Amino acid sequence: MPFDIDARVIENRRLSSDYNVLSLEAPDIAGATEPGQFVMVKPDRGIDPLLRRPFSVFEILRDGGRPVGLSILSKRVGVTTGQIFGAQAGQRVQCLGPLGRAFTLPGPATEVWMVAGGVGLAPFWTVAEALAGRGVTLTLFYGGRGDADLLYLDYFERLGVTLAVCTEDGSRGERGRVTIPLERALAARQAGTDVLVHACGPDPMLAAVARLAARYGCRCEVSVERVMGCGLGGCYSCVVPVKAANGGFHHVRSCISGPIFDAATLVWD
Amino acid sequence: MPFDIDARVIENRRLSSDYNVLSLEAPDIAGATEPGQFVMVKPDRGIDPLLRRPFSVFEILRDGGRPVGLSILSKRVGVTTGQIFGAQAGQRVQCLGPLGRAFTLPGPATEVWMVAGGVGLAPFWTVAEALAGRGVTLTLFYGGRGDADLLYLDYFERLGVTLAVCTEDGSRGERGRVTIPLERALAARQAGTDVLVHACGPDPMLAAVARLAARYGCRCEVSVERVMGCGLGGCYSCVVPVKAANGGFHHVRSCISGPIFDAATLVWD
Amino acid sequence: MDLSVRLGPLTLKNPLIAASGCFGYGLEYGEVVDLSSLGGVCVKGLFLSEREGHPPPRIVETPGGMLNAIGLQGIGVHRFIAERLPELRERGATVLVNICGVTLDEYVEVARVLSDAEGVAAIELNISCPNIKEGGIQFGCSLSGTYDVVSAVKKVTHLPVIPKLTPNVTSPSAFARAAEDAGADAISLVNTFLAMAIDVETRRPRLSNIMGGLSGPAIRPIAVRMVYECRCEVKIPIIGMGGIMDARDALEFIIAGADAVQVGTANFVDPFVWGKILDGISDYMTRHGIARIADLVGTTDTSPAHSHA
Amino acid sequence: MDLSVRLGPLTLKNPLIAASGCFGYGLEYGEVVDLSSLGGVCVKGLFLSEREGHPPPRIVETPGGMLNAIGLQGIGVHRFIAERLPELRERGATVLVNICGVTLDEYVEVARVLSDAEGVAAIELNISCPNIKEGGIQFGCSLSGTYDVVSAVKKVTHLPVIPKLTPNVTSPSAFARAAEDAGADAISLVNTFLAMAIDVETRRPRLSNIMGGLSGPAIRPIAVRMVYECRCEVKIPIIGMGGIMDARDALEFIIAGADAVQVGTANFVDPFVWGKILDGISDYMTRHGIARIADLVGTTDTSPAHSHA
Ligand SMILES: Cc1cc2nc3c(=O)[nH]c(=O)nc-3n(C[C@H](O)[C@H](O)[C@H](O)COP(=O)(O)OP(=O)(O)OC[C@H]3O[C@@H](n4cnc5c(N)ncnc54)[C@H](O)[C@@H]3O)c2cc1C
Ligand SMILES: Cc1cc2nc3c(=O)[nH]c(=O)nc-3n(C[C@H](O)[C@H](O)[C@H](O)COP(=O)(O)OP(=O)(O)OC[C@H]3O[C@@H](n4cnc5c(N)ncnc54)[C@H](O)[C@@H]3O)c2cc1C
Ligand SMILES: Cc1cc2nc3c(=O)[nH]c(=O)nc-3n(C[C@H](O)[C@H](O)[C@H](O)COP(=O)(O)O)c2cc1C
Ligand SMILES: Cc1cc2nc3c(=O)[nH]c(=O)nc-3n(C[C@H](O)[C@H](O)[C@H](O)COP(=O)(O)O)c2cc1C
Ligand code: FES
Ligand code: FES
Repeated sequence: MPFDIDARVIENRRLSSDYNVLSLEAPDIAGATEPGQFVMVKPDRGIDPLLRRPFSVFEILRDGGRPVGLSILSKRVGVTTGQIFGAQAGQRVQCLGPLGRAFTLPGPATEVWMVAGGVGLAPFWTVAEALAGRGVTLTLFYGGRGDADLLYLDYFERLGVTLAVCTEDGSRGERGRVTIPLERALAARQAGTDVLVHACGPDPMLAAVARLAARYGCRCEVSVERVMGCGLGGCYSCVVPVKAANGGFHHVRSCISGPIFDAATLVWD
Repeated sequence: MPFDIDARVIENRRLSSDYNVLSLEAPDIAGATEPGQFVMVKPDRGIDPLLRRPFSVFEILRDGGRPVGLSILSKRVGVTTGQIFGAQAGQRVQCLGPLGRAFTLPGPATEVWMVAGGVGLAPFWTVAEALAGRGVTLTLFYGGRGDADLLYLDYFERLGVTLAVCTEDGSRGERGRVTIPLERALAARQAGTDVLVHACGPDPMLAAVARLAARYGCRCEVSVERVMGCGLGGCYSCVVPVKAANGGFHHVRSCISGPIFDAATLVWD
Repeated sequence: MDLSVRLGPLTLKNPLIAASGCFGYGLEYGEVVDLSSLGGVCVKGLFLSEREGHPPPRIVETPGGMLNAIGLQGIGVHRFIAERLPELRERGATVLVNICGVTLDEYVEVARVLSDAEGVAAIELNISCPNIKEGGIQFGCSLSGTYDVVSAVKKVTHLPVIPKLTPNVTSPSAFARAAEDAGADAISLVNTFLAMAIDVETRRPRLSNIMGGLSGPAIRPIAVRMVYECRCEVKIPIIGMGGIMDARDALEFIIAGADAVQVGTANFVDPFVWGKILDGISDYMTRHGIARIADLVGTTDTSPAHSHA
Repeated sequence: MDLSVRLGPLTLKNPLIAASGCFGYGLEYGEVVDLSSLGGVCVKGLFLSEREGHPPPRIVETPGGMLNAIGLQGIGVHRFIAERLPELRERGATVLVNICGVTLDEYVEVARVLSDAEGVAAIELNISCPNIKEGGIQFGCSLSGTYDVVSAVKKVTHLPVIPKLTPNVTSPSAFARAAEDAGADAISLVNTFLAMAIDVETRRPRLSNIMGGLSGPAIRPIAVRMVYECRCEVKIPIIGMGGIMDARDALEFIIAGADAVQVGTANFVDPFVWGKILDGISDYMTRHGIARIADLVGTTDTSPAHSHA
């Protein structure tokens, strides 16, 4: 059951000229969110822009353990993300959620390898928090254009997450795509180590991760990003093709059947 | 020649829950404005709302004599006036002006009687300032619903303006319409006293003032308020009927042929 | 206060209907809205069989509106009856089924199948989807096509038949008349406006289908005009829609001549909009001393205004 | 960089034209814009004689747009030639004159009068004003009417004749074809969309004329679609318009198929928009290595996109 909260902005942390983290007072949503779920956000009433925009829940904010709010990690690309970047503490932001399916969270017998591209880091803070608590061994493969795109590394380190970081320009960590260390690790994996790969990032990255996971026989879940009109299954804007029994495909709404999908069920072309 | 300034908000003085005075940094406009002229204002970029809105220039703000900005006195009635009410210092407001015709400013041989209804006070601060400097005898007939609608009385008193104040609910000054003290004064006027009446307020008030002025043989200028799309003569939205030679009327654009009109030229029905 | 409205043989408990294609099959919103509190739920357009629709991108936002080219993805009428209708019935929804066809025979067949199902309140004939060539728009853009499909469907069903008209014609009221002459129980209007947006950086259309349908507040003044014109032309009830975002907008359509209204795009912006609109309508009726919402239908006051200089 | 565009026999120094009815007679803007810097100035619609137009309220804002029902107030073609044209000429404006008529003969007569005047670059035939019954819309809503008025006017003038099409028809491209067949040198589209807004508190229409024409960004996606369709149908140049607010919007129309564009409502919002649009177009051409703006016309890329899961 999603809640729609006219949420007060608690804080707007600018991380760079493009990235910010917006903290919203929304206890009901925060209390119900599972890792990987998203919210539909509208910073400005009125029609400019008209529709809400989807954002992964980044952090669950707690006050003495009690969930009081959530944050979103936003990259400025257009109108709404511009408004999110410019938001002021005290302002109100419409926030609907939690929405969609969550990542599967295994027990300690399974290692979880998180693969994030750029702002695709967003869902992994809650994943890491939940699994670190259960004693699951965690690795974060994290790629970005350059140093400035790699955020919150210390947070993950503090949770005991092993980091494999790379940048396309070589300004931090290994130079190149995040799939390079991922493949190396998959190849080096000891027989009998059960690994679940969780990936979030641009489509080409997800396709490559899905391929690698399939090749090395790992389960893999991806968080896909489609233009979403409603987030609740009403508009059919957000579909992805899933494999059909007959060898073809079905269009499935990623807002309610996803955004997290078992990578093996999707059609990657 | 009008200027379009992306004007910084210097200050937002809330006068009540509906009235505020917004000070804008706009030296070019301030330096060129004559009493009675207006500006076209847009507090929010984007399309919500789409069009600018007209406001009389209220004060000219000076720094050691040099014009640095202007203020507008706004009554909250809809979207734009709501944004003006909520504006924050530092914010930008698009401001185009000065626009339209000014009030005639006579020499000391003529008394000027200003008649204001509600927010129709706005153009009279600059009129009073200019004429007090010239030694013109000034009276302000000022009516409102109640006490809370009567603003800035002390400003006018300080300039030596005689005040005749009334409210519909009797909460301040005389009870009733502003035309009551006006008519009394017109009737009591000494022969040979040249009076120019300047009026700004709702249409029924302007019509009544125009009738009185005609009856008592005074020149009268009114500031009319029409919905304005552009303020520059481009759209023909803002017309008023002026008397035509043949006994009929012509539609005349109040943004460029007004907003100040000689009351005798208009068709009042 | 009486919010009920009559659409020919059908009575709705209030004038507020969820618009087709904007509310899934209704059940998606079961957790957010009490479906039985709505005047009606008009479900997503159904053909005889399943369709996958167009590839994404399927929507794009435009000033004050949005384009969509979903391509009528749907589960087909048989699966709808088997998999969705029972729960809709259980939840007390008044179900209007929006139906599509490539041919006149398909419309007739879908209508026949629905007539045998339990829990369908009315059939909305979608002859106005601008996004697919074979989705019935060929009927909706021809007066005789409109007449033919309405009368053919009327022949095979006892259910109220409500053709949904396109705004992409010179005179929607002529189509309203054709529908009325053919025996339609009511008409719905408007469907979306055929439109297009191009990304100037890539020079590619922003929708995979090149063109799509414009909905949302941007179109409201055109839709209100069309409802007003149709109200002058026909006697049958009108379901008005196009850009209704709040109670005031819904009332504007009712005053223009709509007996009931549908809300589409606004539900995407705010899935809790339904209660807000109903409350707003009640407030308005109280303020204006209107006992029955039906008394407000088509009450636009066009007497000349008094004017001042 | 070559910004010039050809509209049949007429060459404009750039594709940016002030839209009729949104720029007065041009001179109103003489202090704000260098009129000679514009591709053209299309002046307010002119009949043979003066008209007072409709009573106020004449405009009302709607979501992302505005309605107007000015009612073609104007000074008539004779006063225009005597009182405005000389100064427009002096200021170096390329003047397009938008003309109206109650009858076919009036169009012909206005065109004839203008043809004898010095300093008129082209005639835009307004057969699409939605706000007055006798303003030529009867020609613009009939294929034969469009054909007849264009050919009649062509016969009496050496000036380029550019009929301005209405969007309030099922298929504007059919009207584009009729215009081309009749010998039109170019077409303009779109005029405004017939629309209506009602104040629910008073139940009165918000315009004195009850209905008015919708312009502004709200209509842009529909207008772009119509330009695109007409580009597929006719060879003559197209002047596209409808909701252009900035350079990107102007480029969208050009890519859709417009040889030149007009800007109306945006001039109300920002009378300094002209320089901004021209600068933005130049920037775009530099960034994309486009030497001649004419090379961009009608270059929408509809090849299938690559898609991922
Ligand atoms: C489930 C989900 C979770 C997401 N989580 C995050 C997150 O945690 N942080 C983050 O920064 N972004 C996230 N995104 C992407 C985010 O929704 C878009 O960046 C945002 O919608 C852009 O809005 P805008 O108004 O700023 O851009 P617009 O002005 O609308 O468009 C700018 C560009 O962004 C693209 N775009 C527009 N809307 C969407 C959309 N709904 N989805 C994808 N692309 C779009 C447009 O095609 C255009 O190229 C997520 C998307 C999804 C579907
Ligand atoms: C020359 C001139 C000078 C003015 N000076 C002042 C001033 O100094 N202070 C002040 O508070 N107001 C002034 N006004 C009125 C002011 O322009 C309107 O109050 C304002 O446009 C309302 O905008 P909105 O977006 O808040 O209201 P909207 O949401 O647009 O509408 C709310 C109500 O206001 C009416 N309205 C809308 N636009 C206008 C308009 N352009 N003119 C008149 N009524 C309108 C509408 O019909 C509606 O009833 C002036 C008007 C003119 C023409
Ligand atoms: C995403 C989307 C899908 C739609 N699908 C359908 C449909 O299947 N059948 C139909 O008749 N109308 C469909 N419509 C049109 C709406 O029912 C409605 O007529 C239109 O959107 C105008 O109303 P609105 O402005 O309130 O959205 C769809 C509209 C949208 C936005
Ligand atoms: C206030 C106003 C007056 C108009 N008058 C005319 C006119 O006289 N003749 C004409 O052909 N079009 C007229 N139009 C239509 C515009 O020229 C243009 O076609 C339309 O507004 C769409 O462009 P826009 O969205 O850029 O405004 C008028 C439009 C407005 C808003
Ligand atoms: S976003 Fe509307 S159905 Fe998925
Ligand atoms: S406001 Fe546009 S002409 Fe006066």
